[in-house]
Order: sequence, then structure tokens, then C-alpha cells
Amino acid sequence: MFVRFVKFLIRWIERLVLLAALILLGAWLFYIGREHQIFLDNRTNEDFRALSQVNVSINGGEVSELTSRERDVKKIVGPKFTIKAEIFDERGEIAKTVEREIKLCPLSKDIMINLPTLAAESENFILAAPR
Amino acid sequence: MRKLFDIIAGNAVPAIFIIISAFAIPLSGYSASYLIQELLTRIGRNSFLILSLLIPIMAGMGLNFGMVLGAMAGQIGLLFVSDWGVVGIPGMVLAMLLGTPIAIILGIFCGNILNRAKGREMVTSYILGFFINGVYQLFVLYLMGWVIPVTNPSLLLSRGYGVRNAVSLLGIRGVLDNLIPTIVAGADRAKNFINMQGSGTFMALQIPCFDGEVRIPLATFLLIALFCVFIIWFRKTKLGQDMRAIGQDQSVADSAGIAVNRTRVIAIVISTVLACIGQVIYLQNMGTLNTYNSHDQTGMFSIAALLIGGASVSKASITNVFVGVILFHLMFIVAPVAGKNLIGDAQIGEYFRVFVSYGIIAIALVLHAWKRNREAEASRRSLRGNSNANREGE
Amino acid sequence: MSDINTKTTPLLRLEHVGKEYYGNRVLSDISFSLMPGEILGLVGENGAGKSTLLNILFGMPVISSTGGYEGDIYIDGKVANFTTPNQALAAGIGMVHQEFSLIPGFTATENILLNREVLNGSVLSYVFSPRVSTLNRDAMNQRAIRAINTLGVSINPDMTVSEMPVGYKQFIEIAREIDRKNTRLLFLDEPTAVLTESEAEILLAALKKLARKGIAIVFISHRLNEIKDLCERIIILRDGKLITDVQSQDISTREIASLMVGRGIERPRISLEKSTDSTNPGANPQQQGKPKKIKLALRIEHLWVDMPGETVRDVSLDIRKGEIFGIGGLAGHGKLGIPNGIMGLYPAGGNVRLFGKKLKLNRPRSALNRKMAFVSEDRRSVGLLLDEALFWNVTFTAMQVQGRFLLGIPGIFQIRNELAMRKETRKFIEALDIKCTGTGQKAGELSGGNQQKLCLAKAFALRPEILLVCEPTRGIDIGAKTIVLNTLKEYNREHGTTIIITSSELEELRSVCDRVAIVGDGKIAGVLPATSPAEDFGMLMMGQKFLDPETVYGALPSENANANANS
Amino acid sequence: MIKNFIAKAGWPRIIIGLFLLSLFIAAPFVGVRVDTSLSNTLVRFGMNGVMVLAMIPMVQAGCGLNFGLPLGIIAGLLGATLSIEFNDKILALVLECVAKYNLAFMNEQFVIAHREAIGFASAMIIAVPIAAILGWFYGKLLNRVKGDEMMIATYVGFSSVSFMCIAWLLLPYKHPTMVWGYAGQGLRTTISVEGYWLHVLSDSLAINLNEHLYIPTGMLIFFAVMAILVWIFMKTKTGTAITAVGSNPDFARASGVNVDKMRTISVVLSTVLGAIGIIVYEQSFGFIQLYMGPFYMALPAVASVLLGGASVNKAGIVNVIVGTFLFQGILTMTPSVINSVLQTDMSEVIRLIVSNGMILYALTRRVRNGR
Repeated sequence: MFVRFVKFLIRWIERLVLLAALILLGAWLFYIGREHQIFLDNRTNEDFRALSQVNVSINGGEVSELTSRERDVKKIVGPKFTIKAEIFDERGEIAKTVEREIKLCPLSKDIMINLPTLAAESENFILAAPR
Repeated sequence: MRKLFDIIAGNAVPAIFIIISAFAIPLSGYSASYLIQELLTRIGRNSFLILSLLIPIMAGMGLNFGMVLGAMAGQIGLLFVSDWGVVGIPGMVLAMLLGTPIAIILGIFCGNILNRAKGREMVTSYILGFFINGVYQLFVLYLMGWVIPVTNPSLLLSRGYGVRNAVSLLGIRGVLDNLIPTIVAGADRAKNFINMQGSGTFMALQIPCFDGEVRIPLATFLLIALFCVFIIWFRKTKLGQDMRAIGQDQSVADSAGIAVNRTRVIAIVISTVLACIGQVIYLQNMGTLNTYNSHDQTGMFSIAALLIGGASVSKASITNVFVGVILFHLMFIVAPVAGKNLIGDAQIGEYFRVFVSYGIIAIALVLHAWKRNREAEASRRSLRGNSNANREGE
Repeated sequence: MSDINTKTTPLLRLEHVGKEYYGNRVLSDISFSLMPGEILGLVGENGAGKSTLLNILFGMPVISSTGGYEGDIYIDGKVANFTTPNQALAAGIGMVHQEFSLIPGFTATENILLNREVLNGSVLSYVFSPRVSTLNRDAMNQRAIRAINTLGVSINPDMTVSEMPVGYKQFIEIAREIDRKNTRLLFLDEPTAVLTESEAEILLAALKKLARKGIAIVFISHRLNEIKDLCERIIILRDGKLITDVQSQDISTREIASLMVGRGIERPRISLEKSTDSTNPGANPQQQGKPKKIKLALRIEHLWVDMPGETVRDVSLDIRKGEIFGIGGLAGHGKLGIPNGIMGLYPAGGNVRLFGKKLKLNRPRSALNRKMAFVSEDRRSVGLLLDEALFWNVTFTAMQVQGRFLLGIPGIFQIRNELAMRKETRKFIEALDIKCTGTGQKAGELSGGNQQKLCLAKAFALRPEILLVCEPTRGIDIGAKTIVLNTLKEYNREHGTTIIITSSELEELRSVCDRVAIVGDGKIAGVLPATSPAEDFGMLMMGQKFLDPETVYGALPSENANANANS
Repeated sequence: MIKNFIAKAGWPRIIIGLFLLSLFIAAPFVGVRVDTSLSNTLVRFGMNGVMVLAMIPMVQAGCGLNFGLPLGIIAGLLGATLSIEFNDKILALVLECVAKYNLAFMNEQFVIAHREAIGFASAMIIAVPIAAILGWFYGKLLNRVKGDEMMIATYVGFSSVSFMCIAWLLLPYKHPTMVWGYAGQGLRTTISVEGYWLHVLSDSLAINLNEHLYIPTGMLIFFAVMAILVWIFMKTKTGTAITAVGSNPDFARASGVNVDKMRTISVVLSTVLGAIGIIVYEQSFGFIQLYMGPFYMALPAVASVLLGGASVNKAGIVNVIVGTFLFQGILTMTPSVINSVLQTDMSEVIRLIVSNGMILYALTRRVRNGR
């Protein structure tokens, strides 16, 4: 009787573990498969002035050129991405190259990156996405 | 004579379709590569759905018109996934994963209803499809965005709740089909591809004497093959054996201690879950989800295709599925154009294929009932003992 | 065996087992025991209580759902009370039913091991259930072959059951029971009924072999020779009572037959005023006051009927005008097939002449048009419209066939006259004492006895010249029985209607009828006057060749010839 | 007493009836006029009644619910379109007859004045024989497939509708109001019956108490006449035999009834009623709906009769009247009342769930005598 009960219990525990594994799989798929929109923002804020030109590429993809006060949006899949920003000075030469790896909270869908802040290598360059 | 009738009745449907296609293909004027491309796409798109019908047939429950329940479950999974913005293969798998529990619940519901309506499973599951469609609409049209949070406003109707009629599935469009990109092409074209894309991205096969190019949804095919293996394996399991037993004689199976009702529910649950997965595969190929129509015709088209493949209400095999999907969709592709070229009206071809779909189901059902009544008569006759000898002696 | 008897506890022991269905006693005070390896023959008429006994021993739900049974059953000396067949199976009881319980599209192996398949273990089966592991076909085949070999026959284990001859199917059934590891007690319900003689011999030999291995067998058969040949002991049941429990060498087949049918001359008739005097025109024409020419009502020649389970092969009978003629015999031998065939309910052939004119077979309408009426043995599915009112039931046939109870112009527009229908029905409700709330009650709501009276009323409403009645007293209580039989007799006397009664209860036939025919194997085994001794009927029923052909009685020469030709 | 009533009426009817009642009570509070709703309900009742009536013969004969109603509807559509196509010729024919036989009460003016009624009658006269022929074949088919009638009826209905889709395109109709203007051939999807027999039944003897309350007396009387005819038919010798066949075919056979013949008669009758039903529907609706129009028309009719308390093998006139009223009442009231309350259109969903739920309920109900 007792043995049977224990066996029954073990079976159920195993099934629950399997179920949990499936739920975890779902969560993992959600985590790695989620599409995020990255808004690139080259505008002046309280701390930094807009850059005259910046070339941004995300995950080594297509480069987008943003001049002062321009915005752009890129889509990425998954929780991590690298951003590479080439900042030009007034003469049109690369003044600086910033490369960052950014991890996203999986629940927040979209973010905005303030490029002047990023260029200054200051933190807090991630802003809430515009509605 | 009787045997001849059985052979004709058994293969009449595929034969008629081969003849129709043989006339319609030249009339349509399509090129071989176009037809093959279309066929391959449609095989990839539809096979899984049709395969999901096999298990209830094995369990003697007839054609599972209730497979639309699974299709709806899959669509709900897709709606969530596209709301959350999960894309690519993870998105597709997640949609299946989300649809599965819904499909299981609906399958249990459906199975139990069918156990209460033994002997008229088909008409009941057919009506059940309509009934659950009402519940589905209630859910999607009123509850989503109102009770169930939907974050993505582009999914919702302008009034703020209820899902739009057309939902774009761009994020997962073709992800499975293009997972292993493969192209079969004539020699020079294949070279082009290798040169253009770099040999890494495309698996390109060259076939001499073939003009044109055909993309093969290889990953989908692999999944379908895997599923065929599953069915073959399933037939060999104890559960499959029990289903076959129940399909042939419920009372004998019951007296042998097989849990008949439970097994029937399991058969429907499996079918519903597979239909759910099948619908996700189907829609990842289509790329758009017609929230209120996509599942409508799923059951009818799948069943018609299976029957055209030579299956009957009580017997169906994997071969039937593939023969059926090829013949049915061949007709589907060529009928409108053939109609237009023949009579000058594409609408006729359109109606013709609808007529054929329904007509074929009607004929299959009639043949089945007819044959069953004849067999009942024959088995009654076999109980007669030797009195036949007497009659012949007279 | 006697030495074992003294040493070991019996495998099965019954003490004072009895059973009542709704106050209807079907089994009382049955006690016997069975040793391992013993073969017991169980004989008795239909309705003697054999099947109830089997149902009790096998734990069929019908027993527990109707209040269980009385007395005790011991297996290995321990009390056993099975409420489901599975418990009986677990205790090692195997049962081979009369009807095959095989799956036609499965092979021999698959049927023998149905739901006991040998499985390959796997991870999946551990996680989900053993049902998702694959079958081990080789091991299954080996087990099937072993079981088949035990029986001493050779059947290809991969043969599909639907392609097998009937005899093989029986062996597969038995092999299935043997394959169960723990089977120690095997019940066989008429296993030889469907076998040819040589197949039956093989089966009997196989059973003896099984018994030597220590399996006890209870063997039910109506073939007394087989019983005598196979069994060491014989138990005779009659009317739910155990009549005899003897060693088989101590009893002759004739004695068995007479004990089975039993009641014989020494017992009083049921309290029906059986009239052997001249009021009964057909009974003894020679003694009648005015010797007139006997008129034939029905002449049946070489009738065959395809009624499932009641096949009639070749029946010739002459039935006189105005007599009550009984048809008896064991279930499944075709006695029900005769009236059903004449009435056109099942495919039939041969010649049937009604008052000299040929009757068209296979069309119920033609029989009905010729003023024949029929009371079916199957009240619920053929006899009545359960969902309709009583007055529909009584008058429907008369309305359809004879155009009565209608208003309007025949052939153009006729509407049913419910007033007349109700009136007619009320007449019968009173005459037959049908207990109901009124003519509008649904027939399905009546009790069995009242439904039977309703069936009679339906037949009487046709004002028949010939009335065929099947199993008029099956499943109804004793009070209703008396009314039904008396009504038939009265009707016969008052209207001179020829009545043919088919019944499993011989005693009933003998009390009501003038002459009784006994059917065996779809043929007439013999026709006897109702006054003949019971054991003569018993011998006919048991398929014994009748000793004295002269007693195969028929008043008319042609009839005699027919009867002789058949026996 | 109450218990008895509940047992007799059955829970589904009581629930739906109370629901409908509450809708009527709630209507004034949300600004929906009760009299308008009542008129709408009555109009829909009259429109659909005959088609629901078409369920009775087949159910009574044990052929199950007539999901094959579209077959009868097609006959009706043929009758309707042909009556319009040959409208002039028919009128001319009638005038000729009037002139020839010189009937006292029917003169030329009378015919002209009643040309709509004549058109309507001609539609019926054309439709009924077509329906009878189709029904005869359909009945023969159903006799071959006993036990599976409902599923096969469904697909016979569907395939005949889709077959007729092709036919509507190809048949040589010429009448300009009916064919596509640009192609000059092929019938339109919806054809107006205005100028032919729009509201012939509805408006005859109609009562207009005020601008909101309208009772289509003529149509209701027509329905009543049809119902009484069916009721009388079920009381004739044949009707009695049909009922017995449905109740217990073995009994009927043993009583000398030709079971297959009775079944065929019932199917023919059902099909004819379906044809008449659709013409009544069209004259009130104002349009002939071709192509996929008749596709799902069987389901509301089936649901109505079940809602009225019929089962898969028993149905009566009361079931039809109660069921049609409840079903059409809900169909009328939910869009107006519920929409006003919830500010959304839930009628379609409610219709789907109620009608199919009702059919499911009937299909899963255990048949008592186990057949």
C-alpha cells in the first residue's frame, strides 16, 4: 500500500517536473525569441548635445546614419545585442567609436537609446520607448 | 463481381482525380516548375493537418470534423505569440506550446461529447466545430483586449478590444520552411544561386535537363517525416493496438478490459493537438492569420484531401494522405485557370473546386454507409448456416 | 479423482447459492464443489438457471446491480464475492461465451493476447503510461503458439480471425483463456455448438488434456453424448434447482434427458383448465363426436428461414384448422425462425400454403392480408411502438392492413379515427386486464406482462384466422402468464382460430397445445401429441434419434412422411 | 404543477424563453421599442416558419434532422428565378386562359391587379415539382445509407449548393434584372423581387397599427395553413405509417408497412416544404440569394425545431411554432438589446452558440430505447 503510494507520488512528481520543464522551455523561447524595437535617438537632452553625425549598427547589421535630431528604429531578436556607434566630428571624420553589449529585460519590449549619452560613455543611455 | 466492385469503389476517387488533372493541367498552361513549386509548398503546408486525422479513424471514430478545434487552439497560440512579439523558430514553437494545453482541454471536451453520441460521431464533431467556433469568437472578439491583456495595439480593432480580422504573422512567416534553405534548379540557374548567395546560405541541387527553380521547404518536410515515423511507431504501441481493437469492435474490446471511452478520448486529444501544431505550421507558411476564417475551411479541405487520396471513413493510411494532398491541391491550383481558359470565367473553376471538395466528402460518406450496410447484411447472411445450401439445392 | 477429493480443498465450492430478479426466483439453493482437474458437465433446459449461475460466478455486473446473490462461493476454501469480471479473471476463472468475442480484423495472436500484450519497455512508457510502449511481436507470437499447441491444434498465429473457419475461432477463444497465466477454472458455454464433428472431437481431446494439467472445467452443452464422453460428473439444473449431481457413468442419456425436462407425468399441470375433450377440435379427431374431414390450415413444405441465431433449414409441417399447435425446442435451433419466416420478417424460402392457397413469402403484408397475425418474441423492438400511445399500438396494424379506424374516402384521403381507435383499445384493455392509466399512455411505460397483453391485443385486433405467437410468456410474471395462456385458449375456442405457439417452456406448450413439434438443428425432430410423456419430448430436444419412428406422430399421411424424412 | 410544466417544456426552452422575456422587458430601458421588436420577431417568424416545418416529416420518419434542406431551397430558388424569367409569358398565358374560358370573377383587370400574386404562385408551381423530383432521388439515397443520414444530408446539401453555383453561372437566363449587366449572362448573387412578388404574402391583410407595429397577417396565415396541412397529413393513414416508421421501423415492417417508401415520401415532403419555405422567405426578405446563400440555411431551421423541444426522432407542429418563435425572437432581440447594453454586436456569437449548442444537446441526448 505504502509502496504503491510512494510510486504514485514519484510518478506525479516526475510528471510535474516534466510540466515544469515544458513551462521553462516556453519561458526560454519567449526569452530568446522576443523581438524588440530599438529606437535610436540623436537628440539633445539635459546633459548632452546632439551629435552632428553618427553611424550606428546593431549586431553588425546594416548601418544607419543619423544626423543631429534624427531618430531611427531597428528590430532585434533576443535579449542581447551589441551596438556599435561611430561618431563623426564636424569635419566628417570618425572621432570616436563606441561599442557596447546591451542586455534587455525580457519583459520590456522596446527601448530607446540616446546616442549622445552613449557617445559620452555615460550610463543611463537607455530610455523608455516612445509611445 | 463483388470483388471487382470493391476494387473500383476503393480506388475510384484517386483515379477520377488523376483523370481530371490530366485534362486540366495542359488547359491551365502552367509550367512544370511552377506546378511543382506550388505543390511542394502545399504539401508542406497541409500534410501535417491531414495526418492529424489518421488516429481517430484508427479508433473507429470516423473523420474528425472536430479537428477545427485544434486549429483554433493553434490560432490562439499564434495570437499570443504575435502580441508578445516572439519571432522566428522560438515564436513558432512557443505558439505550438501555448496552443497545446488549449487543444488538450478542447480535445477532452470533444472526446467526452463524442462518447455520448456514439454512432453519430461525425455529425456531432461537425456541429461541435461550429459550437466551439462560437466560443472562439466570443474569446477572440470580446475577451481579448478586454479581459485578456493585449499589449500590441496593432492587433486590436479600433474600438480597443477584439482582434482584427487579419493579423500579420511576419515574424514567423516561413521560418520553418526556410530553416534549411534548399533549391533545386536547372544547372545554370543553380550556379547563379550559388554565386549570388554564397554557397553557405543555400543548399543548391543541380538537376540537368530541368529548366526552372524550385525551393523546397526542407525543414517542414523533415518535421512531417518525423511525424509519419511517429504514426508508424504509434500503430505499434499498445495504445495504438487498443485503438485498432476499439475501432473494430467496441464491445469485444470492452469485455477484454480495454478502457474504451478513455481510449477514444485519447485518440481525439492526440488528433486535436496535432491539428493545433498543423495549423501553426500552415499559418507560418501563409504569413497572415485570418482570425475569423482561417480555421473555417481547415477541416473540410483536410478531410476532402484525405478522401481524395483513397481513404475511407474507416480506413486511412499515410499513403492516402500524400496521394490526397497532391491530387487535391493539383486540382486546386489548376481548376480556376483551367476554368478560365475553357469557359472564360475563373469563377467557374473556383466553384468547381468547392463543389468537388464537398462532393467528394458526400460520395465518400455515402460509399462508407452503403458498404457498411452491405457488410452488415453479409455478416447476417453468414449466420445463416447451411440454409444457403438448401436454397441452392432447390 | 476420488483420492484427491479426500486430500485437498476443492477449487470451487458453492453453498446454497440462489438468485432472485425482481422477486422472480431464477436460482435457489445450489451447492456443489469442483476439484482441480475435474471436468463437470452442466446441463439444463433454457431458463433452468445455467446462465444466471455463470453470471454469478463470473461477477457480471448484472448480478450486483440487481441486488447480488444469496449463499457463498468459495475459491480454494476462501469466500469470494466477485462484483466485476476482472475480479473473477484475477482469481483464475476463465469463461468462453457462446458468442464469439473476437476482433475480426486481428490475427490469432492479437486476439489471444488482447489487452495482455507483451510490451517492450521504454522511457516514454515510464513517463506516460505503459500503453505507449511498443508491442513485442515475437514474444506475443511465441505465447500464442504455446497456447494453441496446448489445445493440440495447429493454427497459424498470423492468420486473421475473419478468414478463419468457425471452429478455429472457438479454439482461439479457448486459447485466450488458457494463455492467462493463472487460469485454473474454465467455463465453456456450449463450445461445440458451432463446430463440426471432427472439430468437436479435437476440442474434447484438448479439454481432457487441459484437465490433466490440473485445470478444472465446467462444460455446458446440449449434446448429451459429448457430456457423457467428456465429463466425469454431471449436474442437472431444472427451474433454478439442482436436480442431480452424479458421476457420469452412473446415468444414461435417456435419464439425463428425462431429468432435465423433468416435470413429466408425475407432476401436476399448471392450473390451466386443460381440456382433452371434444371442445378441442384438433386434439384428438378420432374421438370427436362427428368425425368430419380434417381441414388443413397451414401446410409448410421445406421451409428455410435466414433468421440470425435461429436458422431454419428444412421444415415441413401440417397444421390443422382450429388446433393449437406448439413448437418447442432449445434456443438457437430455429423454432423462432419458423413463425418469423412465415410472416415474412426474415428471408425465407420453400412452400407455405394457407388453406390450400400458396402464401407469398418475404412480404409481411401478404401474410397479414391473408388474415394471419403475429405476436413477436421481441416485444420491445418488433412488437411495440414504445414511444407511442396504447391505442396506436393496438390498432396500427389493423389500420394499415385492413383500412379500419379511418375516416374519409379510401384511396384518396383518409384520416385516422382516434375515437374508434381508442374504443377498440379500451375493449381490449378490459378484456385482457391491461394495467394502464388510459388508452393514451405510452406503451414503453407498461410492465412486461402488460406489454405482452398489448401485443396480443394488437394481434386480436386484426381478427386473425391464424395466429402465430412467439414466446408468449417470456419474462412476465406468473399472473400475467396465466391470463395470456387462458386468453389464447379462449380465443381459440370462441373463434375457432388456429393458433401456433412457439415457446421455450415445454411444460407450457404441453398444457395449452393439442400437438407439439420439437425443432432441432433447424429441422423438425418430431411431432407429438401434447399428452405424450415428457421424457419423449426431452429425448427429441436433446437430439437423440427417436427410438420408435412410429411415435413421430402425425395424423395425416403426408405429415407422417415429412416427419419421417426429416428425422 | 410547476414541476410538471418544467418537465413538459424542458429546461432549455424555459431558460431560452426566460432569456427572451427578459430581453423584451429590458428593451424599453435601453431605448428599443417593444412593438418594433415584436413586429420584427413576427416577420422573421413568418419568413422562417415553413422552412422549419420542413423538418417535421423527415424527423418523424426517422431520417434524422434534415441538414439537406438546401436541396429543397435550391428547388425554391429555381422556381423563383424561373418565375421572374418568364414573368411576362406566364401573365400572357394566364390572360389567354382567362379570355378563353371567360371566367366570371377573373377578368383582365383582375389578372393585371394580381399579377404579383400570380407570379408568386407560378414560382411555387414551378418549384414544387422540381423539389419533389429532387426529394425523390434524395430519399432513395438516404434509404441506402440508413444510420448515417444526417452527415450525408449535410454534405449532399453542401455539394448541391456548390453545384448550383456553377449552374447559376451557366444556365441561359436572360432577364436583365437577374443577370450580370456587364457580362450579359450568369445570375447575380442577389436578385431583387421588387416589382414581381415583393411582400405579396406579408402585405396582404397586413395590420399596421402605428408606424412601429406591423403584423404580416397574410404570411402568418400562409404559415398556419401549411402547418395545418402538415398536421392533417401526419394524421392520415400514410402520416400515421410515417410516424410509426420513425418510432420503430421493425414494428412498421412487421405491420406490413413499406418502410423505404414511407421514408421516401417523408423526404419528398420535406424537400417540397423547403422549396415553398424559401419562396415565402424571399417574398418577405425582398431578395433571392443565390450562390452560397443557401449554404448554412439548414442550421437555423434545425436549431429552431430542436429549440422548440423536438428530438432527433420526434417533432411536432408545436415544436416548430415554439422553436421558431424563440429562435427568431432571440435573433431579433439580441442585436438590438444586447448591443445597446454592451455597446457591441454579440448577436452573431450568441446565434452560433445557442443554435449549435442546441443541436449538440439533441445529438448527445440518449435515445431511450437504445436504438
